[in-house]
Amino acid sequence: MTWDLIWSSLGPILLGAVQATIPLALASFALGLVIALVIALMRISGNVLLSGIARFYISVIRGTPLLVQLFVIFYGLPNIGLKLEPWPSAIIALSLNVGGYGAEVIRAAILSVPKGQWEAGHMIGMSRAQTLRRIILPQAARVSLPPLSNTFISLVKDTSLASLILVTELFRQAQQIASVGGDFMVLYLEAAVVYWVICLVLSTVQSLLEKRLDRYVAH
Amino acid sequence: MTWDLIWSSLGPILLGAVQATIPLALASFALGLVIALVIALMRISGNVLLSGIARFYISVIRGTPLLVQLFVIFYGLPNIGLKLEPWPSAIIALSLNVGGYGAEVIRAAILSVPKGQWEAGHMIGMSRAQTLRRIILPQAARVSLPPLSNTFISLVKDTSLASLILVTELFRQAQQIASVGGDFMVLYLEAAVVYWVICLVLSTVQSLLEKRLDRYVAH
Amino acid sequence: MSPTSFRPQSGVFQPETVLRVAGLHKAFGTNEVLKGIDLEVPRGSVLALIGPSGSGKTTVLRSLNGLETPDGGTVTIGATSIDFSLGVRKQARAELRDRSAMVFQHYNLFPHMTVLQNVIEGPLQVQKRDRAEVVPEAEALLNRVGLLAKKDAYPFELSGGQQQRVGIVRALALKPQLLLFDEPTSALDPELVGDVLAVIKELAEEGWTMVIVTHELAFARQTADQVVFMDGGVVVERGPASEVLSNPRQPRTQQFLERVLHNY
Amino acid sequence: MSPTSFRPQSGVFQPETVLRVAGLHKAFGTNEVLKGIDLEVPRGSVLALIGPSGSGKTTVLRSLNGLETPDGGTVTIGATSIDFSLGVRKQARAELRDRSAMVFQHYNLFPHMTVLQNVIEGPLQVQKRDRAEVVPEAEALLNRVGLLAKKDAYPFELSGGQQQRVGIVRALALKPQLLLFDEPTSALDPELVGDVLAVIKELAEEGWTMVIVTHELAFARQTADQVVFMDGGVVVERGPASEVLSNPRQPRTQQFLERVLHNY
Amino acid sequence: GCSSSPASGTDSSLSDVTSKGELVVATEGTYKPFSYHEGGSGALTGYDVEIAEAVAAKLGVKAKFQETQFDGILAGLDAKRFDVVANQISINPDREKKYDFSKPYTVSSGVIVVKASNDSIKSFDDLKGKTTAQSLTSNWYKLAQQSGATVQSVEGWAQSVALLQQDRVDAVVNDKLTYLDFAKNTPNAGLKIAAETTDKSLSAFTLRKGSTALTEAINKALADLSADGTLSKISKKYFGTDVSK
Ligand SMILES: Nc1ncnc2c1ncn2[C@@H]1O[C@H](COP(=O)(O)OP(=O)(O)OP(=O)(O)O)[C@@H](O)[C@H]1O
Ligand SMILES: Nc1ncnc2c1ncn2[C@@H]1O[C@H](COP(=O)(O)OP(=O)(O)OP(=O)(O)O)[C@@H](O)[C@H]1O
Ligand SMILES: [Mg+2]
Ligand SMILES: [Mg+2]
Repeated sequence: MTWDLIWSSLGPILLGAVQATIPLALASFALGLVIALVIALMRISGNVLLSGIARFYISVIRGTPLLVQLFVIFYGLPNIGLKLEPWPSAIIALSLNVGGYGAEVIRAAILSVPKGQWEAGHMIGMSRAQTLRRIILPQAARVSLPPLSNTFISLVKDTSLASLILVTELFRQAQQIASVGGDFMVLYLEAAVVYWVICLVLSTVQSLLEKRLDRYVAH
Repeated sequence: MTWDLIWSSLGPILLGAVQATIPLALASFALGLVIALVIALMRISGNVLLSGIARFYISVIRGTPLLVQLFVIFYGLPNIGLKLEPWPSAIIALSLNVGGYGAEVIRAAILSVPKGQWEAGHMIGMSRAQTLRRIILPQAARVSLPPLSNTFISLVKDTSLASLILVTELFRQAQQIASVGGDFMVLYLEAAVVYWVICLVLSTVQSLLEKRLDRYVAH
Repeated sequence: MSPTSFRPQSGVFQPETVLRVAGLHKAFGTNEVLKGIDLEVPRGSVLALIGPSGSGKTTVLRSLNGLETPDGGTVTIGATSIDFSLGVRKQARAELRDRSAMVFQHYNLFPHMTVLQNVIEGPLQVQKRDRAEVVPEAEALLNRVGLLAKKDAYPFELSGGQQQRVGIVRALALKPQLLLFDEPTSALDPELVGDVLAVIKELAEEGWTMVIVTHELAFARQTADQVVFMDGGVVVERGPASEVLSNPRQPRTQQFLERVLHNY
Repeated sequence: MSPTSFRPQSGVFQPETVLRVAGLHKAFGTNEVLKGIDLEVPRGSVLALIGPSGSGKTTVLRSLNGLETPDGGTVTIGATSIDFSLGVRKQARAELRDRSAMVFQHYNLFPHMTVLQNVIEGPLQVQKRDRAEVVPEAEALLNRVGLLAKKDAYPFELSGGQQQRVGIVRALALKPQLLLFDEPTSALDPELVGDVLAVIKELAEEGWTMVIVTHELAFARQTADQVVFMDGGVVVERGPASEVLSNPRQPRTQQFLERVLHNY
Repeated sequence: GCSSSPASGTDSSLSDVTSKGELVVATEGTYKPFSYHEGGSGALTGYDVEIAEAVAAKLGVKAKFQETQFDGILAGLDAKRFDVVANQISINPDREKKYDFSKPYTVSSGVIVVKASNDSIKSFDDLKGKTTAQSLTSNWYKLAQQSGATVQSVEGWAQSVALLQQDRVDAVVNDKLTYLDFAKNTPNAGLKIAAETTDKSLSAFTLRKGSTALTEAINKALADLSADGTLSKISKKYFGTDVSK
């Protein structure tokens, strides 16, 4: 009977993964990386105001529960006239979140590139922006890959919170099926296995990428 | 009226923080660090079996939702005759979680200590264990401080899941109050501010600690 | 290949003095590191800058290359002159930088680029020159230092001596009026030093104008026209290489030379 | 302070030869790095090991100190002898390690300990000696190299030359029968080299038995009794220092010496 | 899982409760007016809570309440962490396969709640093509779905209201009692009842399969409480009418 349940629920759960969890994670991560880069650059810019804003942003994002961030964006913003649909709300909240965590990762990676690389860039006549783009960031990319892939793995699991704002993803599917008959233990375990498989795939991709980028730091 | 609500609910929310959130986080973190250290050492030990177990542990912990882990420990284990009280269950689940994330941090920190330090330890006649304890770990401590403090900050917010297994912490208090008047937006924001303040305090402690430990890596 | 590509750039305006430094001052916080440095390097001549650690040699070079902003004094390279006491426009510093090129102690090659990419990055991306012209030039220069076969290798695949020769080629490819070397061999294994010094010596013979910070006194004696000994942020002694190195007049110079030569 | 503390440890069993190496082999994977090395160092004598980069010098030293496990050959230090072809017990390697002490190229001081703590860590934690005895001894040694005033400083507060002198004291405090130096000055600024070499030279004069890997040929000529030139994992030439360094018989030795001396 | 299968051998469900002197009752604690905290942070109270207390008293034991979310409530029952659930659990055939139910203590109907300005929904048939919000606990899920609505699960009533007020869903299908309580406390919410079900929903104490003795004892207690007017009194306190039958 339990096996029947697992089998019959696998379809909806995988559907939730494919239709919501994975696209939500991918979209939020892509957008989040852009935010993270911008915030990281603001943070290391000499400008007191910009770096102050970046610090505040990072502190708020990391210091408050994602659940509340989702709630504020979805249920709170309409009070000031900004009504976003569930998917945009989820992507915004999740990517702001990735932006906060990722900014610190990227900042640390940029700072880990030896100062001599900046100087060599300037020496051949590059501006600060040019050196950053062509010399520093490619090297920082390799350094930040492992922590960023951790951020991504967390993100995959965090997408489950999007169910609170009406996105029916993997975990919500499991919950709905479970609430009918009360088989929460079975369905949560099943959902956990699906998350685990997704994360295993991600880890494998990470290792492959790391190997490809390895020349960037081998010196 | 909203201010009245905020004011009157602040007491219970802070009580939840002081009676549950903070002690839960502290206990789980302390225990989690021990687990993390053991797993990290297993992972870098030459032993294929030990490092295999460690890898599997880390993969499962990081690849599955904490909610499910809590669920399994509290609601699942009684099915095989192991019935734990809410607090022990919460501390076990959370510290296993810290153990998984922390293990990778500690492992990276150990590996970041220059190989020459191991050799200098051996040169003065120390065994592997002695070198690890007296030479490597003190230096790894400084390196792992920032990522571990991130783990701790995440942990503080993750304690909110303990409400699922009957621990009335900060967030649960906010939920209870919100359920009466329906003001969940206000109360969630209030809870978020409390989390944020806790995290700010933690970050400050981290900076102070970093300064104290800085001589360990300045060379 | 044509040896032309190895020759210094010839501009329209050719003063006899390529580099002139006057009254250069620089402090880091309260630490006054340069206390008025004067230098003059004629076209095609080599100046060796020697002195104890912390005496300010690197700071001088970095100031010439616009990596450091002095608090006062003037630097003239070719047609560009900057008076740092007037407050410096970014533009002026960039111009200074364009006229000189530096070879670093730790090579500082770009680890994510091949040898060839390292060399052509500046000419292509900064000087916006034509790829069809830049690549053959770069290959010719690499060939000249014996590294054409390594053009598609990454820096980590090279020995230190090879990396430093790439560093030199990267600087040459910019066709600067002035070449700066900051202890170019001190990070190398002793047997690899020779190859790099030989390349530098050849450059000197071909007429490049150079300032070299070095502890290789035998090399300085052979290659440099002029030796300047700095200590504590001032020039203590200067003169023809053979004179300063063989018959130093100042006691500080004598003491320094003795220590570096480890006379047991 | 008593100069005694600076003297080598005298055991009960005192053979004339402190170190004997016979047929030492070591491969990393398929890369055969040592192809049968024989060495013999009498008590109180100094052997200088020279050779090009990658020739296996460091691997020899590390094998003597138990940091590397050779595939074959025997190493005898004082009363301890290990035949590596028999497969090595951890115990035997630890014994070997206890009889020698090494000074590293990059010092490898413990950055989280003060100078004094660095020196007494081995005697206290490993040799389980009495603190009341160890500390004065350590202080005497530090005084000897001119660093007693720095005993409470952390390594990062010291110059490279000072750090390396602490590295030497750390090794001496272990009272080993054999001192090993792996290019002890090659990471130092040229003017700081002298101080460190002077300390090593004094140790030689006081009768310590030492093996020194170095590129400082002038120093080797003055200090070493015996010079061994290695290349490609074999001993190419050996003999009295002045002979090998001044009149090398093997072409490979001649070539190497030429390169290191950069004869322009 | 297997934990739901009836315990083989003797049924100790009642004797366990009497011997430890307490009836462990699981409830959400955030479900007004059935199970909530007085004033938000005061003592646990509510319709279900008081009835559970009365039943426990009849059994001669104390009621000990454990609060958690709906998923934890049922999983905890499986894990023998609770003896009984008092949280307006509606009886349905799926749940009856897995759990034992007492006699119902709440008889209520479902209502469609819409914004006061909404005139397009007047019956369940009108839900076709509309979006409704629905909490996981409730039994109206199927009804709305069968009427052709897209059903969104939400965590509780408060969010359902927010979704309605923000025009994010067209209707909420919920227990009538919940709505009435809400309307009493929040008269200006701008919501109204658009339709009511003809079917009644029956809520009861939920027990592990095989807790026959305890179920019977609770049934007897409920019958006694009904007879002596206690149920009716509690019901009137919360709803103004008797919803216990
Ligand atoms: N960025 C900086 N901030 C603060 N002080 C600096 C900085 N760069 C150099 N200094 C100080 O300036 C002084 C001169 O340094 P500089 O590197 O020019 O000496 P140097 O002659 O090149 O020495 P070395 O032979 O060790 O390279 C030193 O005391 C150094 O500590
Ligand atoms: N741990 C290791 N794994 C693999 N190969 C190694 C290892 N250590 C040394 N080798 C190789 O062994 C050879 C000898 O190295 P070794 O360090 O002994 O040379 P060396 O004479 O000390 O050179 P140098 O003057 O550069 O210090 C080199 O080819 C080196 O790449
Ligand atoms: Mg310098
Ligand atoms: Mg070596």
